[in-house]
Amino acid sequence: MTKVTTLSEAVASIPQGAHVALSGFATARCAMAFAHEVIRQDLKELTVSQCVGAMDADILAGAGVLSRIIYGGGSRGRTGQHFCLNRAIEQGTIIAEEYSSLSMAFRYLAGSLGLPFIPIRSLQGSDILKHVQEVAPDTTGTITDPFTGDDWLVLKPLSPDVAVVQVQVADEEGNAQILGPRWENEEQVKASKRTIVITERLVSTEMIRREPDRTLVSGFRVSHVVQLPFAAHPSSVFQAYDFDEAHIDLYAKASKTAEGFQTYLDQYVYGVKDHWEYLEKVGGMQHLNSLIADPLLGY
Amino acid sequence: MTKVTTLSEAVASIPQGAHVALSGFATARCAMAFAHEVIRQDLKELTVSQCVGAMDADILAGAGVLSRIIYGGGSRGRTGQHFCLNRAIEQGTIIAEEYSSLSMAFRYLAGSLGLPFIPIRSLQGSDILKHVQEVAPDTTGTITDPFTGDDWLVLKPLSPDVAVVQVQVADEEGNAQILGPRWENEEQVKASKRTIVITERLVSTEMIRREPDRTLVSGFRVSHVVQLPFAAHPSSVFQAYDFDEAHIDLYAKASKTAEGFQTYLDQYVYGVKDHWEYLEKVGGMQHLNSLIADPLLGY
Amino acid sequence: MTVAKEYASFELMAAAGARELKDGEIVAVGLGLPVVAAFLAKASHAPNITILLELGVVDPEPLEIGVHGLSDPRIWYRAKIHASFVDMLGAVLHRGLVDVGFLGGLEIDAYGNLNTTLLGDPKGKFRRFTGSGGGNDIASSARRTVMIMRHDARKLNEAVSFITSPGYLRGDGERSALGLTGGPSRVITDKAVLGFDPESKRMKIESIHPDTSLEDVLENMNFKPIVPDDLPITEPPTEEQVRLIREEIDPKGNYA
Amino acid sequence: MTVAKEYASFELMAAAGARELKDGEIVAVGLGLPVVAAFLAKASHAPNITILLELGVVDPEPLEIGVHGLSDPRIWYRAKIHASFVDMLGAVLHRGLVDVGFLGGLEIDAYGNLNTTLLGDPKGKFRRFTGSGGGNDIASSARRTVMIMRHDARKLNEAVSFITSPGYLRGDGERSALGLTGGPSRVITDKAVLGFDPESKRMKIESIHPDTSLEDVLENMNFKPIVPDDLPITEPPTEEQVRLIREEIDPKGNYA
Repeated sequence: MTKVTTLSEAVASIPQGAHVALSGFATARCAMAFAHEVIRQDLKELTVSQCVGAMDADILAGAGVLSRIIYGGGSRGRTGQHFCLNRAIEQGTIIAEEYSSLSMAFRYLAGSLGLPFIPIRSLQGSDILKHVQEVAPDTTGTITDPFTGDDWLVLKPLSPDVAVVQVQVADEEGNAQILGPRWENEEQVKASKRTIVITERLVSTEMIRREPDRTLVSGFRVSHVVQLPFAAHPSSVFQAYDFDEAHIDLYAKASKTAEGFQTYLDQYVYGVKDHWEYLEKVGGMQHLNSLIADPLLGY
Repeated sequence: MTKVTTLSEAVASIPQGAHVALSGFATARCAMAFAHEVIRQDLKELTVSQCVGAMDADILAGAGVLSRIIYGGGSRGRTGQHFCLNRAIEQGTIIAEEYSSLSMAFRYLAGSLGLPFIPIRSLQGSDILKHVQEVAPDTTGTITDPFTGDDWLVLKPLSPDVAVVQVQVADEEGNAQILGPRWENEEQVKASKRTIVITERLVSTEMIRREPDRTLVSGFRVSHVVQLPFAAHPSSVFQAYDFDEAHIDLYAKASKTAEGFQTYLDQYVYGVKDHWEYLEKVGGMQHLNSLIADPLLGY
Repeated sequence: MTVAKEYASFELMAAAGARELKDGEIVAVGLGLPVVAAFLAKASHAPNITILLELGVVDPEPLEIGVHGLSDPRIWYRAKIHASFVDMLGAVLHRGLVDVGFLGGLEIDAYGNLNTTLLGDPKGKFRRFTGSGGGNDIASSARRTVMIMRHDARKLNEAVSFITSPGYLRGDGERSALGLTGGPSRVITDKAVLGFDPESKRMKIESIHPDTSLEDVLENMNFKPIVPDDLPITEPPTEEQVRLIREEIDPKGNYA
Repeated sequence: MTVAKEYASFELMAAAGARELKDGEIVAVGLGLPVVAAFLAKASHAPNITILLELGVVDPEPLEIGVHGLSDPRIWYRAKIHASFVDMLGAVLHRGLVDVGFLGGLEIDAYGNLNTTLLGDPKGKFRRFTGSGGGNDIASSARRTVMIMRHDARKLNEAVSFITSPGYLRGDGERSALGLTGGPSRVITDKAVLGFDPESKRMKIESIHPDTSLEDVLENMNFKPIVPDDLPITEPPTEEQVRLIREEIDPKGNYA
């Protein structure tokens, strides 16, 4: 039963106001082609969640798509802050429900296992907890451990409406592999009500059956499978391609101001019809070819 | 820093009365060579835990090594019950702290993540819960979900003293891969205070670095690495060898009575010096060669 | 579909079990005849069901079913996923995604409570059996449960000697009061297909198998199920279903 | 070991950080200079430390450190494990197995509380920074925490403007009362190595770097740390350490 479709169809399945979990981590496996299409389709009031803020969330924040981000903080590493996200939070146009990496991972884990709550040692004594108790008073609580009598902070499970996960390999049913470190992507997918898989390569189910221990995303969780090359550009996809350093620098500079960011959007998102035109715009095959990963290094 | 040692040294590291998590599931990846050496070294009063009862626990129960088993029930499949285990429980010589597969897996998971308790929907309304509340009153409790007001059963985490895990591939540091389904082995290892790895093949750390996403057991959790071929015989090891149907039948018949089982022990455990003599006794290289797995089928 | 001219009792049970599965459903399958029934459904009317084995196997395509239940690597062959208990029973079942739990049983009672742990022996003592495995988990969290077992008065009692896997407990909403949704939907024996009354949650006969009678069905039960006025005959397996079981699902006759 | 004749300030900081790690320890490493320090320790006196990166990487052997922090695949190269947050921050850190958490900071206070979230700007508003990532988790669950940061009066305050990662909170056992063990053990700046008084949990100077003075150290702090009578000079990096940083750990000079 094939779920292979276009990016445009997959994005069209997401209602205004939905909660979308995104697979990016800083500058790795960000759902960029997906984010661009969300912006072009003019989705609004989305909630986005991920453990560590990534370029996919930043561009959505900059384009005014988000009303809330649920995350654990994060940056682009040494190329700077997520300027759009930080600006939107400072200006109060989006609400930041901010935790830590493990709190987020545990919230997804609890969602993935059908746990009603999950205890955690993190956050206690911090202003993160105070802030969360203000902006999202229903996501934390205190429980007395029946075995020791100790008080524990507990977190509410997170169950996004859709997980959007950028992977290297998937079949038409949505069975998918993630190569390299997986951060919280497995828990995001399992916690979400359904999953959209964006894959670099589409393979036969026969290939999935050859290495069943690599299947992190089960087909039965997946509603749409979209195959597109370089769909995470300018972020990296391990074993597929490296990040595009020059383009990330360009994005970093542009996004430092709202005006600069608008120019970037006009050029690279609104100024192109689809992902294929975007790939042409950022340098086409000749440039993209230079990013292809060395199979030994993975980048 | 090599942790490679002999089976005899590895078993000698386990104190009387320890809680040992075993990696077997029914007739697959049972820690048989390990169990035989435990019997020969005359360990006593061990607690054994595993999700589903396996041949490794059965032979230890029959030999009088155990004082308690913490498990979720189980059998040898269509070749019958675990007669030694059932006999010992019926006669009251060992205490069965009996849950279900998921309760056990969740107890290990909680132990592996440092959670003080874990909620579960299972067991409620069952006599399993009543029985556990009698034999182990400190492992279950009730908590009111602070988010919904519902009452939930919670389980206490399980943190065995040692996990003994039969794997296909490991390096000298104990970094190990499990091929095929993994049942609760990953959570057992991560929940335990330390791990003894019994591996069919010893590989260089360089091989581990080639496929880091396959490393389920981290070297820093491991105290001893023992390389022995056919160490799970007569159970199966996926991608290494099939179960030995004739020998399992022989074991099944022998273990139906205490006397028959004693004869089996005298012949195959006490009657041999070590695992090498055992392999000779069960048919030697010619017989064992016939069990080697087909790489396509895995059995 | 041509009805099979001759078939074994277990083949009819497997066919009746298969019929309980709708295409596209996620099915957690326990060891024994449920395995045959689930593969039969997948090979015939329900190609898009997802078959889960609790130890961490999804949608295998075995060449033969094997003899050692779920631990036999034969039944892991060509799976789409090899994973773990936590993945199967946690992230699918406990997460609420399993449509049907498919279990074998040792003893069942009028409210669908299942015992796989202890049976009284003639000397008045108890004998131990397999216990739960994933059975209790599946019966607690699946949206509905289908059970397959022998039709034998010693095994069909008003109350089981040990509730391993909860059915409707003593009826009267006792199950849902504990926060357990779902519950038993069918019990398939070698004499009848039984269901549960929506109100009282007590077992009721849905159909009786060919070559048996209501008398035979009732005589071999230790409690009185609800007997509807209209009592159909269980549909026998088709020729194609019998061929699938014998040639493709269980070619070595391990379940015969 | 010959002391290096010339070295950069960050090289001394990396060497001082490396010195905090004992062989065999498990170290959770945050992005920035802690990465250089941890690899330096592993390449010199502590070959058996285990290096964890929160996103799911254990013991990589990178050819170069890369520019994008933990998300740069250069730093995943030749790892022994590629796994997940739940594995690293859950099954190792929260499980209680991390000996040392190694963090960079934006602002720290007298009790080792770390702020990486909000800094006041001259207009009296706040500017947002990275927030926690795994920092809060590491500071909450590691057996001890080592921090590396700039020695700058705006960043070394009596109390931070936002506690992202808890140190000893306001001292007086406030941390342990919350069930948090561990706590900050060292703060390494470009002017000094600081520790914490075992009783009051207040920051105290352990050593000051060559080519600086106690006056310089104190002038550039917005609170008064405990100053011991005996104040050693921080040991400079060795020639071999400087060579390792320049030639093997960060050959492209990304951290220079």
